[in-house]
Amino acid sequence: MALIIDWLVQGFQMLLVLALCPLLIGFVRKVKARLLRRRGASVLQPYRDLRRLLLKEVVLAESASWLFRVVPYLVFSAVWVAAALVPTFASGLAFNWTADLIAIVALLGSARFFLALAGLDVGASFGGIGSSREMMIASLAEPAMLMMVFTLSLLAGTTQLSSVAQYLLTDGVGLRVSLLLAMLALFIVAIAENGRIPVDNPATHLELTMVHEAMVLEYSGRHLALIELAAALKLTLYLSLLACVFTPWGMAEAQAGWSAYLLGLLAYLAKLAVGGFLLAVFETGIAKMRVFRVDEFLGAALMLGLLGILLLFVSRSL
Amino acid sequence: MPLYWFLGPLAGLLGVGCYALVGSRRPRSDAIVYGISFLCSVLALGASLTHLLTAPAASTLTLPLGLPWSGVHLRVDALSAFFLVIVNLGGAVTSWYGLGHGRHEQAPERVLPFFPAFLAAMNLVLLADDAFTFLLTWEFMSLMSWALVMAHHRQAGNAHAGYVYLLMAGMGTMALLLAFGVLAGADGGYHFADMRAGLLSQQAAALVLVLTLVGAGSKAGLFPLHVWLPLAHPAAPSHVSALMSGVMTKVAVYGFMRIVFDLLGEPAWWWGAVVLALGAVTAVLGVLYALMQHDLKRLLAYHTVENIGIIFIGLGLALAFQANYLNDGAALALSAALFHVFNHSLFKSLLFLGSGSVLSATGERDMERLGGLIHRMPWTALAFLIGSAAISALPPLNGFVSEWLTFQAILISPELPQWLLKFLVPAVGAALALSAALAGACFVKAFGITFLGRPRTPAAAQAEETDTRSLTALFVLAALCVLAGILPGLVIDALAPVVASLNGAVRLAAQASQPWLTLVPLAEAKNSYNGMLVLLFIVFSGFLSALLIHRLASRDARRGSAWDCGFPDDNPAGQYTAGSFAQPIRRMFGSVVFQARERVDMPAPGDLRPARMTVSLRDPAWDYGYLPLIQVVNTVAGRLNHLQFLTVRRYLTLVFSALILLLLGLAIWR
Amino acid sequence: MYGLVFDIAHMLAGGMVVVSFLLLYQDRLYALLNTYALHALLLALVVSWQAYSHDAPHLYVTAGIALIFKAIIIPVVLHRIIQRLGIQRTIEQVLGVGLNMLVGVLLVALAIIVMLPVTAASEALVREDLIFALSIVLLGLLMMITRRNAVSQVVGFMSMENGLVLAAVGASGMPLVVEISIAFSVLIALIVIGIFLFRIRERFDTVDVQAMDAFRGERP
Amino acid sequence: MNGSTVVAALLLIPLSAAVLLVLLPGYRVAARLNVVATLLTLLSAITLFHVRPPANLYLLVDDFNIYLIVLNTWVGFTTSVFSASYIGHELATGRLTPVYLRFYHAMYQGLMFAMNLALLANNIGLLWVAIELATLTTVMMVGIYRTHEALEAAWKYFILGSVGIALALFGTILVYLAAQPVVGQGLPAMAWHILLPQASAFDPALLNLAFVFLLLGYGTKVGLAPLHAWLPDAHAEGPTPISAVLSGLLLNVALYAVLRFKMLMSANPAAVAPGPLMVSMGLVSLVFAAFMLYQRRDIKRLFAYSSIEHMGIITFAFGMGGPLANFAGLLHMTLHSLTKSAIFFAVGHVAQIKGTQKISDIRGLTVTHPALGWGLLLGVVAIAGLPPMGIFVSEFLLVTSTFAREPLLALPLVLGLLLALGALLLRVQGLAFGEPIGSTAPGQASYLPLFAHLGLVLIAGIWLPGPLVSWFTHVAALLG
Repeated sequence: MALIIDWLVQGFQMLLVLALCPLLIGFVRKVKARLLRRRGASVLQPYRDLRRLLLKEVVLAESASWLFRVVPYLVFSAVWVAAALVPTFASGLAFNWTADLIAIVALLGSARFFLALAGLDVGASFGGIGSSREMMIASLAEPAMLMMVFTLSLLAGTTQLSSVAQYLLTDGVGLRVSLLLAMLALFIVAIAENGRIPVDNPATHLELTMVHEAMVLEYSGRHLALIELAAALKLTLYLSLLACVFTPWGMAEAQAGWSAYLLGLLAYLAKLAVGGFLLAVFETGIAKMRVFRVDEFLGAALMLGLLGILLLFVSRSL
Repeated sequence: MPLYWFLGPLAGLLGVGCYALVGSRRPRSDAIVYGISFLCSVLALGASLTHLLTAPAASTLTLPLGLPWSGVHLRVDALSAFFLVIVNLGGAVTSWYGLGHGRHEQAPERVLPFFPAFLAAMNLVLLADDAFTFLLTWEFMSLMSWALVMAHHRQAGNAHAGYVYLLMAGMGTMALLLAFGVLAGADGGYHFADMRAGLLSQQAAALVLVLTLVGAGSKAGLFPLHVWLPLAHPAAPSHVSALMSGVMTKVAVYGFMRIVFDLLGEPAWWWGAVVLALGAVTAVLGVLYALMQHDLKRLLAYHTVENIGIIFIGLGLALAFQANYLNDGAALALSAALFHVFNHSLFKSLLFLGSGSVLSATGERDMERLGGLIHRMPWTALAFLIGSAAISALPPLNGFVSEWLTFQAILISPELPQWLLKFLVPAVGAALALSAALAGACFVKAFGITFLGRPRTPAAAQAEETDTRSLTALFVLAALCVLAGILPGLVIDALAPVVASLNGAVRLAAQASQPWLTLVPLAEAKNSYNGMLVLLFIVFSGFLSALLIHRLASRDARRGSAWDCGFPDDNPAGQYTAGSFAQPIRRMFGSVVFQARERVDMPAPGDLRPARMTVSLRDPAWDYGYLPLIQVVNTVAGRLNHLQFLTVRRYLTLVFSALILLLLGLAIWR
Repeated sequence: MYGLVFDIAHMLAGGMVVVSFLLLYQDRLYALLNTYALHALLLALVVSWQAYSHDAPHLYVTAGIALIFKAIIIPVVLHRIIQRLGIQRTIEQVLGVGLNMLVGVLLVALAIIVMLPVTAASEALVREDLIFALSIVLLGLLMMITRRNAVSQVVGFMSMENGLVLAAVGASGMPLVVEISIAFSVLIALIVIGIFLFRIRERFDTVDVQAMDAFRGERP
Repeated sequence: MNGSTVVAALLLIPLSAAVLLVLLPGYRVAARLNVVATLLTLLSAITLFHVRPPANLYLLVDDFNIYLIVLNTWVGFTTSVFSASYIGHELATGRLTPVYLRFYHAMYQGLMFAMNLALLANNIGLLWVAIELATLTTVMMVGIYRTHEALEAAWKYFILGSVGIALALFGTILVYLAAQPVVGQGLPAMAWHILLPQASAFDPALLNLAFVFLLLGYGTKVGLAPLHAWLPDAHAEGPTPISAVLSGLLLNVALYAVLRFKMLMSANPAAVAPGPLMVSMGLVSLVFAAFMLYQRRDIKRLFAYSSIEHMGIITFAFGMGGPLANFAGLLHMTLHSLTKSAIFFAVGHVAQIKGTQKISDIRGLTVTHPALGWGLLLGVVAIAGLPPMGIFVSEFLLVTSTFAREPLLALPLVLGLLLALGALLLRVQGLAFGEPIGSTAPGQASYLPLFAHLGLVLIAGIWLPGPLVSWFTHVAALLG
């Protein structure tokens, strides 16, 4: 029975993030529009967009190969699997043990790897720009993310996300500089990885600075829909991760019962909303930076992560 | 007894090498040579696998050859059996590949005699149980591979490559000679058993470590001793490159492990720090070098440097743990290193073989002149893609598992008491993470520019898919990459005897009994990974989404010209190139590490010259290490050379001075 | 009687050293050759005296070689070669005469310092002979390296060789001295012929060794 | 056949052949006679293994020299075979006239005689005379082409060699003086087999002085830096068979003389150890020659410098002493003479085919002349101390044992070895590989001597025959 509940919870979480992610995007857009004193589209607009894209036919470039057609599915499923491993409203997921934080980072890396390849596949210049810059950003963002992972796992003694969350929830770690630094690092990485301002601008095309949108420029129809969905999933994943690790309050423990689950769900939704709101505020308040400033931005994240680890040693040995 | 199982294949390899000395110009001689090499490798592979899996006691054999008073000692134990598996697996696959690929060889008489001899030499290094045999075969291995590097001696640069290679190999051998000198003592206890039994002072042991790092490290490609590697590996015929990069560097790792972990006794804690630091520097610089390359095979060769760095990070961790009697941690680190050894031999061989197919199909190694090969060579592309993903440490493939294990070993570093290590290990972790991320970029570039996009030259446009034998070899390796990635527990269990033999009988817990074949190196609460489930999930959700979308939404597709924001450009030169792909990273890292300078030559309006951008890179290892050294040698040689042009009178003066000096010495000495 | 034997041997051997200095001093070739003849004559006397005093008749052969071959034939032949080559006026010291002498004195001192302690067990005559012989050898070498002219170098070598014969004779009872001196004479004869040959073939404009070395087989 | 006949044969065959060859016109017959004579000498040398004559006051066959005699006659034989296929070309190109060829063959046998005598001599005076004779014969052969360069090389060799010989004589006299109070006057005081057992009673101070002179004197013949100056030119300008014999044999014979005296020194505990002297001279020669290799433009001079380098190594090994290092030294001595003569064989053919000795004018040999190119390459691989060739064995023993005993001495040793490796490789790669230039005419010469030598060196790298090993170990013990 417990097993079945665990499986159910796991399945529900997977579907939940899938269902919620366009909403999150819509929410962020709405908030941004409001902050700019526009009315903005409905928060449900992303769902409509997805539906429209899914029903359209695909136009493939003549030079596109089989890889180009496979990549959207690959990217989507890799991100989805990664997202499924991040606890949202309840910890102790059924398949938690299949992959830990490092594996989640690497799964996202897989998605990016293939997306970048797809960007090169058609042989048009914009795809190349996108891929090249995406990999440049990733080459700094990924280590920074891993540094954050190191801080957490050195603190909690595990790289298992549920256990980390559990540890932070129960053991009363208290406020730690290292954690703060790790959170900053993760935030910066999240901005970069999701192509948000100031690293990238998800709302524009045809800017010399664009990264993610350039990479997927040749996609259309259902392929584009999958990629957009994967992007939305990724944003949700990062926000969930931030929520799960740094604000684990309200998260249900394994087999905690329906009320706890419900409470956890509400808490999770609230956290996502707050996160989305803050993201929108941050994006509105800041200007897009030049591409070759990005390395400084991300390098800072890497250094913050490393500093977090070192400070951890100091505070531990005191 | 099982040693005899190796002697047969070895004799076969050497015999067929001798046959090729005289018969390599005959028709079908390549089939004979590669066929017999393949058979011998498979036999030896079987023998070594059996030894590794059944883990019997070490078996020894002494042949009345070599040094007269000791003879040639051979021995196979868990460590050598593991590396024998790698060597013979590589040997079997490359021989099979050679069966197909060998037809393209223009100078078979320069390849066929040395190829089996090279395989035999690598086997012999692993079997050697005394210093003499070890070094004899070690240097013989260098010599044979040098001969293979020189096979295409008329191509520009290959002579330089061969020269640098053999010289560095000679230097490495000298360092090992000195190391064995210390281990053997003045009375010449060259047998490894004597060395194991001998006790060395701290200083002597440290000396051995440093010398071994130089000796084995130069062969493996540790920074800054790697300079020969990116020159020599690409110069050889591709299947030999695969052997050199995928297998011979592992033999070097074996040499390091044999001496440092087996013969040298208990390590001091700072050994780990030295090895770790070297490994980290090597890993990061190796991948940065690789990113700057346009030559596909050279890129792969530089990437070997990176992977060697990763392996040495694992070994350094193991040393640090062992020095502090944390043998569980050491077991983890050792397993990670050995796993990576195995992985790298798989995917690097795969990639080099793939590049060989590209080379023989197009005649090009320069990525800027390739492109679009996925259309003409879909199978090669698929295998190369799997290799690229594996080497970029993407789950669920094998490269990720060994990196994951290394990370796990890094994460238990707080148990280390020394402060230097406490601080060093996370920094090494950052370096490892950085190099992993850069590796991803590097292989997006390698695969993307070579196989994707549109062909940049007619040669690339008219490439033909390679032959089936070569493809089989590629897919065997690709399949092994996938298998090792989804069933890592089995590999870890196979490695366990090796780890136990080097680590005071401490090994990782048996993995095969874990539910769902999950990899749980320490405890489930700490960390676990299941590549098989990850693969299943991805495949499942991928198929599910595809199915749903095709059923419920649209499944129409139409071909049209590329959108490219409305300005499609038919000229394939307008695509992103290898150089432009690497430009952001070059700007980020290259300007510091390689003093990268971009120079744009923009003609004035009205001038019809094409605009050009040139990039200049400086190699710090050459600039600060080797070039000054060469300068010194040349200067001294030039100065001394005046002595060739003296008059007889001045020569007599030399004799006279020597005489007076000695007489004075004698007078004073008394 | 012993005193007289010793004194005469001492005088003669010491005389050879003095003549060696004279050789060093000479800067004209003819004078050099004459001095060398004197050197060889003294050697012949030393050897004869040794043969007589030690009752070793075979040494007379050596003495004869020294007298006839070295003191007469060689100087005459070299004389003629010099004449042919027209280099009799050549003055070719590398060091100044004074400096040369000073170095020579130092070499003799070195010979004494080196030889005296090691021969403590031998009889006085042997000790002296050896010291003188070593001095002569060293002075001969010095001469070879301070002269630029091949003929004077050869003379230096020959004086050196005289010193060696002196040592061999002085080492009482040493067998094969005759054979050795014959072998040496052959060597010298060949050297002299060599100079002659080179000239006759007109391979070299001068026998100055420096000019010979114009050959730079290795220069690009 | 008893031992004395054999010894007599060893000396008389070359001597009478020399006389005969002076008289014999027609170079083909002469060349064959030359081969036959050296073969007979070789055969009689081999019979020495079975019948060993007792030592008399002039001649001696003992454990130390027997193998060197066999080696000497063997290389003498192979070189004569090589010479037979080599020298006709010189006649054809007019570098040699028939008269000089007669002279050449006679001198060849004269040299064989002198070297055999030097090795067999039981008398330090006789040894000296024999080495002087060897010097004279080689001087003449070096100058045989009578070019400007050859004559200068001969002259240089002559003067430096004579000075060396003179110094050696002084040392010989001193040794006699040291022995005379103990052994008594006369021949016994010059005989090895009498000197050696009583060496401990000799005056050590006198021995020390004697050794200085002997080392410098015979060291000049060995070619140790800074006494080496004659060697490169003599090798480069003479006929190649002579270069082979010079490098392969004469240097060994001179070194043999030094070693004999070293045995005396080692037998006397009060004497200054000869080791440091030999070690330092060896190292200086090694490192110096290694640097000199880099700027060489003449192929024969290149390998001549390599001979200096190897003589340095061998001298260093004997200077280190001890069973391992002495063993290494003896092995190295043997293998170096085999390898270096093989290299000169190859070089001789190359120079004939290409008509030049300039390294930059020879390229791509493995393409145009596979046997020759690979043979030369193999020879250089061997001489550079790379396995599986035999010199690796001696270098292995030497480097490891030295580093274990005297780490600081091993560093210059290793440095020198590496420098030499670098230089030799640089040159041989250019010679053997690349786009061929120059004549591609097939070589007509016999490659048998070349590959016979290389085969022996290869075998030695993998397996050393028992008798040889026991000889080496025995002599190594004698050398102290």
